[in-house]
Amino acid sequence: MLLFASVADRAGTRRVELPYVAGDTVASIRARLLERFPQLAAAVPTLMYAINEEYARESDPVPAGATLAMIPPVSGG
Amino acid sequence: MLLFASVADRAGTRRVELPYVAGDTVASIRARLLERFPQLAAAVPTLMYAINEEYARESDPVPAGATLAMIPPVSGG
Amino acid sequence: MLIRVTPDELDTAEAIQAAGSPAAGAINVFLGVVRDNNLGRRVQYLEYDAYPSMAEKVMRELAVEAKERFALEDCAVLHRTGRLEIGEASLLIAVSCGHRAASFEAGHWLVNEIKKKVPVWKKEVWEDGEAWVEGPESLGIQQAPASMR
Amino acid sequence: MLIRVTPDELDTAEAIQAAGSPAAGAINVFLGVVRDNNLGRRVQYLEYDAYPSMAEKVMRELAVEAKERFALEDCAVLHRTGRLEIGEASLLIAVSCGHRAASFEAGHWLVNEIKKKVPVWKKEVWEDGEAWVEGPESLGIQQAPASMR
Repeated sequence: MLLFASVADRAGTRRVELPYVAGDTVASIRARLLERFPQLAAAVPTLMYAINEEYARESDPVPAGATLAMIPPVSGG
Repeated sequence: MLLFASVADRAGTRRVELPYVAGDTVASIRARLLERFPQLAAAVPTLMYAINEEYARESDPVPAGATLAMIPPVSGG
Repeated sequence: MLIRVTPDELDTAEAIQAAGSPAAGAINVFLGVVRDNNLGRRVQYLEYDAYPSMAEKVMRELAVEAKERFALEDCAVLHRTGRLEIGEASLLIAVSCGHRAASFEAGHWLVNEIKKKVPVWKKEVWEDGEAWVEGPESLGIQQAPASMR
Repeated sequence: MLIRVTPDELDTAEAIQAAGSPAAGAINVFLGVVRDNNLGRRVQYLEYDAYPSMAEKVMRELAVEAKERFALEDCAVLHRTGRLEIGEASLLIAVSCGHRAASFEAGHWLVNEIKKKVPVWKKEVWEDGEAWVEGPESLGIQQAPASMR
């Protein structure tokens, strides 16, 4: 799983390896992430998600081998 | 007097020396120009004028030594 | 503020540099470039005539007005004269300001005003003739094909 | 079409070249540049983070949509990452089209969409602290002054 910007800073890492199992969704994997990094809980309400570089919903299934990314509110430009 | 673009082409020159006298206006000097270059008559309805690089009206007086310019519809950019 | 009428190629980097400012968050650059067609005719090249000293004066007045009206940090307005080939820039405007929306508005306003007020004229040259464009969108006064003159 | 997320300085001439076309009469270029202040605070420099592969994907999708929507001839969208000093360009957009009005509209639409959708983040660094900007105009999550960490 990829973390960026403020979320990466709070977690102290930009990359987390979490095994995905059949039936996992963005939300279920996020729950496991928060067990390891409870300090990310405050960021959850503003997060968006991407599966394989495509914006995704919390309820979307995450296929095995997919790249999941936590996307804080963007501020490019 | 300065001529540009289509007006200069029709007159065959970009610069005409015409003596200005006290009381001369843009219109009176233009009348003398047309005596020398009757082929410019067709352009008159679309012309604008400048006295010393400032847009001017037909009725404006032209001071001695001033530079008068005939300005066809502009098409820069 | 950089204002120039010149027969030389317009330098975008120079204009951006001139228009820049530490307080600027947005720079908008507009290039008017020579298109290979106009109103359905193939254009070979353009020839620009100008009243350079007055053109610079009017460009400066418009730049000053734009700076005031859109709270610009700075701006640059350059117009080229002489023969221009397809793809070359005839007009170059660069404006800088704090935020992006005003940079787009200022650039657009400046092009429109320049096209209305600055004493510059373009002649279109086609394969079979040429014409001065009179007014921003007209086909101009058609002249006889070059081959017949 | 040129799409790129890069730590290197953005090259305006390259973008204009890439966006150009013989049928283009107007090229609009937008530069987002690092401003020395934001919401009343002095900014020393910015640090941009990105999800580069996804950012390029989203930028390309937006460029394709802009090309269609505004009948662009071509366009270029580049975003820089890493540390950027005051006056340096973080975002560079160049669009070309037949006429000027659409070039301004397309450029403006693209900046707005990019700021909403492209996974890129800026951190503002001040004399006495720093913050990730979350969302386009927010002050971000304030962190303790650097001297206290």
